[in-house]
Amino acid sequence: MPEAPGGTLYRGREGMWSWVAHRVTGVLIFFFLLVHVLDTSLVRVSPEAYNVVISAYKTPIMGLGEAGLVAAIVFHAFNGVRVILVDYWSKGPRYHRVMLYVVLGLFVVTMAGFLPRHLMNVFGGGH
Amino acid sequence: MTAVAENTRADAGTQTDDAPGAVASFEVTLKIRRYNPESEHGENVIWDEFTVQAHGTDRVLDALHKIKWEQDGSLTFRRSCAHGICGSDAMRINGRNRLACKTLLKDVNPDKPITVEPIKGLPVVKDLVVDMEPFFASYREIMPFLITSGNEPSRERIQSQADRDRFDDTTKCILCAACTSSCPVFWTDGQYFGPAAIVNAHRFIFDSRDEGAQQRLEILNDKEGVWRCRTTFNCTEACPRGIQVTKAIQEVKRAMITRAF
Amino acid sequence: MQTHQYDVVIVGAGGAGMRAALEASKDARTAVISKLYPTRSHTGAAQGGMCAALANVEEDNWEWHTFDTVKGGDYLVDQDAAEIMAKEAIDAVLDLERMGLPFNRTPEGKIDQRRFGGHTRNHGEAAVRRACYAADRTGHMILQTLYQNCVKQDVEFYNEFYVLDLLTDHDLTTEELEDGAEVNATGVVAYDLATGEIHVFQAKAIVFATGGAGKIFKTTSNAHTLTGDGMALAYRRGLPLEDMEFFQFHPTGLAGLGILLSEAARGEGGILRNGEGERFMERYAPTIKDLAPRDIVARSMANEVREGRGAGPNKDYVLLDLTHLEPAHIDAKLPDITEFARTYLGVEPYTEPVPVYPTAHYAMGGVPTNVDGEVLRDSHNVVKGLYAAGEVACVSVHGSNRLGTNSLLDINVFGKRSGRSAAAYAKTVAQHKPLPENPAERVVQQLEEMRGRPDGERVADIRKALQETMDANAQVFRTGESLNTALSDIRELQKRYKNVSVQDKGKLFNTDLLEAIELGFLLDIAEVTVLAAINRKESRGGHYREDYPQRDDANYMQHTMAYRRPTSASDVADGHIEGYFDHVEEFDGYKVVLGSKPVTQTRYEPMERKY
Amino acid sequence: MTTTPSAQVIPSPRDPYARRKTTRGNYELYSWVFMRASGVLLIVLIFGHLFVNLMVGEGVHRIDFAFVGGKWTSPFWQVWDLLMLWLAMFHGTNGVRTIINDYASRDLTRGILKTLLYLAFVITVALGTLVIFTFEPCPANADPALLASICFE
Ligand SMILES: Cc1cc2nc3c(=O)[nH]c(=O)nc-3n(C[C@H](O)[C@H](O)[C@H](O)COP(=O)(O)OP(=O)(O)OC[C@H]3O[C@@H](n4cnc5c(N)ncnc54)[C@H](O)[C@@H]3O)c2cc1C
Ligand code: HEM
Ligand code: SF4
Ligand code: F3S
Ligand code: FES
Repeated sequence: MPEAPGGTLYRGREGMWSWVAHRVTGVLIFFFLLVHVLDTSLVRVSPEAYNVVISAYKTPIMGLGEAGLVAAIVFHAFNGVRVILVDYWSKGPRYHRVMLYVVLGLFVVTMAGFLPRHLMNVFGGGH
Repeated sequence: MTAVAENTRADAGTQTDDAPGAVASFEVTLKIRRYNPESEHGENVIWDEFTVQAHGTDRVLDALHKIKWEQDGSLTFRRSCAHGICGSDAMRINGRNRLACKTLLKDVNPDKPITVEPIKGLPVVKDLVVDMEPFFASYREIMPFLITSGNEPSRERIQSQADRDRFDDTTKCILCAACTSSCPVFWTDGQYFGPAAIVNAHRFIFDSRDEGAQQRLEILNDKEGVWRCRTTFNCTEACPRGIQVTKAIQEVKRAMITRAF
Repeated sequence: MQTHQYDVVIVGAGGAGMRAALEASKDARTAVISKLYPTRSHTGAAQGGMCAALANVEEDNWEWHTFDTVKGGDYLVDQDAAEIMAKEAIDAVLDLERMGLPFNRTPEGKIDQRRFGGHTRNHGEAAVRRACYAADRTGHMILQTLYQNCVKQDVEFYNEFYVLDLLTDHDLTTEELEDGAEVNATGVVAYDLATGEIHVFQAKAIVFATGGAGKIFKTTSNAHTLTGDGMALAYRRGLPLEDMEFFQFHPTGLAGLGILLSEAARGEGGILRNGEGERFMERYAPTIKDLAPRDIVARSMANEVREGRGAGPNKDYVLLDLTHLEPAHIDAKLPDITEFARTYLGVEPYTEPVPVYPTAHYAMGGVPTNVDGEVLRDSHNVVKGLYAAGEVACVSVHGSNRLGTNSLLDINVFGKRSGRSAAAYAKTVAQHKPLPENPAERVVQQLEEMRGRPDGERVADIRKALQETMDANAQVFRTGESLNTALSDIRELQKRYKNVSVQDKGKLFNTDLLEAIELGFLLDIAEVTVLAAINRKESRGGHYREDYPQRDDANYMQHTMAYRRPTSASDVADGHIEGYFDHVEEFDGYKVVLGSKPVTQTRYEPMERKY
Repeated sequence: MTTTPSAQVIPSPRDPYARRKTTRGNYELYSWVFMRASGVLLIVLIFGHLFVNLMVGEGVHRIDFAFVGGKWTSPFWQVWDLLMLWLAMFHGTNGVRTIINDYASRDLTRGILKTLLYLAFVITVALGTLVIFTFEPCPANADPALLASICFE
């Protein structure tokens, strides 16, 4: 089938953008998971090898990356619950927008609980 | 195909001057994505701008008419009823699918140029006109008609008010394709049945008089069926009839799950 | 050019066309040609309901329905046809229900019914609940249901094909035909909008169902595409048009816009008020007040405005008051029309009255047919193989004024009948009648001329001038003088039309070109409407002459039949046209001859029409 | 009067249209249900995992061989991580499969991408499972400083 000529970006609303975000975070997490399983597998090779790799996680840059990953997971997870409610709860579709704001609220709260502590761990003391 | 962005003639469109609640006339610019299949210069997709004089209750359709009738007769779009009931003129106005005849200019910020494009995901035929065949093909596939068995009753079939209400929302569909062509999943490869087909399946699946629900669920239990919906709600936002499209899709999904387990 | 052969070809995919198609395609090879996708047809805009004496909610019978129809049409109704319609109404509604139409229901689960203008019990005693409905989208549901069943039955459609000519084996404009001489319709010529190609359809039977012609007026409830194509095509080929002076103005169009607010609004309890807040219909129709037939209500409204009792800053409209109704009731019964008021006028009908003014709505006249849908070529001879149904046709069940809900009924009853007769007739014909030598010649020439003209008049200018003069001079109130003004304006415009040119010279999807063609239809229809109105020097139903305010049964209890003939066809007027009204208008190489046709009366004697 | 040219080839209007193929069956249904069911479980598993790994104690800095080793000596965490691995991989792979189906419209591209995806899935799941089960918390010749305390009990 021929493609229609492209035009401006479709101005979807909350529903569309939350889906875009869900998709992007899902893929991010997936690729991280692949890498994560590989690196964890190094425990099988030798403690040294594992510790070398894992220490990379402890650099500030990776620390920030890790924060991003957690953010992705937290959003994906909470929004996943929203999607499930849209699917199974008969009033879900009506409240999908409200639920997205709840998701974003919870996301902020969770990240607020996690980030300071994590960043302290990354940049602050330790090893 | 460069348009004249001049002021229109003085007598233009006295039509709604006397409409109650009319506000003063204003100038509005439309930026229209055009496609001319017969263009000689190979430049067959362009953006064109037109400025017209509009009045308080004028709709985007009125502006398009004014352009067609006073400036550029080759501007092509579909329309018929002009009040949101025939489903001819779904198009993308300022980035969102709407009916041109139901969108008041004053509601889409006429201070800035209003962009008008054809709906996405269906082949463009000319300017704002797209080929609707794929859309209607999906509609026809879901068996959009009452299926019954046994002898026809001599009088009407009895249906309680509650049973009638069960599917009322999805009977309102005017097959304008605003929903299907707003769906990000439909844009990808055009194979998805699309919300409009599901809405019309819903209308029969939940009609207490109908006996074809199983068949329709079977048809939509397809790789390209309901499961491709990712609840992005663009369809619901776009529906000019206010149908709770996503909700209808979810109800069909749930009916399928109940049936499978 | 492509040629197709079918047993039955149906032109138009509105309610009438698809109802006919469902019938015809059962036992004949059928094609439906429509300039719009079927679901875009204007039947979908109908709101209020479809009448049938089902007696589901209160006592009723088809005979009362017949009477109301006859009286509503100011006795110009052919009573045999009205009887058939009222009788078959019941099956028409039940057919639709069984096809799946989701009617509103009574608490017992039967089809619900509501009141509508002019429908009464026991010959006018009180309003009766006769209109079957699906909220205020009855037409939408009918159109969808019929289309759905066409999908089920695998009916063949040619969508976005404009029929631009009708082919017959005799030239009715010039040939002098004996009474009883056989004339056959042989096919139609269509233009495929998407490709610009010409298609000739050869058929044993043809059904015209192209709908109305509201676009001759400026303020109208009709779609942009309702340009009287079918009427104009038949008329140009020498067939008469019947009762064209009768055009219905619906009382409640959104002021300034013409978008319709169904009579159901009043059926559900809405009240009309003038600028002073008075319920003025109490003065004009004391028994049924706001539910009087449309012509009466429309005139009363126009009269209030004329006498300075209008509402609004310019006192140029009246108000439809729904504020005393429960919002929940409004939402359940009138969701769409209240939405129109909100969207287009920004008025909230729960709390504010809605500005309304009469809007051009329905053509009572059209292509004359008998009760089987066969098209007449004069007052009694039919054209074989040619049928018409719906708003394009004049059976005549609506006489001089159609009752609300009777049109949806008309399209179903007579759509079905003509579809059935067309198929039955096609089966009796062994061979297709030969087409003329060069069937598409006229159409091709017309299109090429129009497309080829480098510069000239603009379509929109002429159309606008036409609509404005029609609104100003041939609307609710007419006089000989205003009508003559309209006529000379139209003539002027017809001259300008000869020099009309289009900007789009392309082949593909050239709507510019088709709008120009449609304008030609509008001009012809407007002309014949005005001529017939000039000729009818009385007031009846939708046709109100201020210079002749009385009904004049002695002279005008007959249908007008208008024929267009070349000026050279000299003697047609005298000998061959029955009931010649002595009114020949010559213009630009043709003349319009006004003849007549007697009204069929069965049981109801004309009486004064009071409500 | 901006004109933005772009070439566009569009075939004749009203192409006779047909769905490429019908692919009915419950497969997509099950996968849809699975996405939701696994999603719910994953919340518990992943949040538990993250919490223990990143939040308790010194967070990420505490993670090393000894930490991991210490955890996997307990069957509870073995099962936990195994379940998490499998569910996340199934969930994620299935999700990416949907995305490939959406955007890769040519059959060949689709095929290649999906083969890669499934390959990645098999390798990752196999490897991860292997590691969890055959893990030796106290490798014999390792530097004792790196090992978990349990190795010395
Ligand atoms: C706003 C509104 C509300 C109404 N409400 C009611 C009501 O409540 N009750 C009631 O009884 N009546 C009502 N009516 C009247 C009634 O709806 C119409 O009279 C009726 O639907 C006409 O049906 P039709 O099939 O004759 O024509 P349409 O539905 O108008 O169909 C015409 C068809 O002909 C086709 N066509 C036209 N020209 C050509 C051509 N040249 N070539 C090929 N195809 C062509 C079109 O594509 C279309 O498919 C209402 C009308 C309006 C406008
Ligand atoms: C933490 C708990 C999680 C929950 C509650 C969750 C929930 C969901 C849900 C409900 C969907 C379906 C979305 C839809 O059909 O529209 C989904 C899709 C997806 N998930 Fe998760 N998920 C979680 C974790 C993960 C993880 C760990 C990964 C990566 C391995 C992942 C990757 C994906 C992907 C790639 C998709 C597809 C997205 C799409 O099709 O748009 N998810 N998730
Ligand atoms: S569901 Fe709504 S948007 Fe979709 S086709 Fe029907 S009316 Fe249009
Ligand atoms: S826009 Fe598409 S993804 Fe689903 S909710 Fe609507 S069908
Ligand atoms: S013109 Fe009919 S819906 Fe807009």
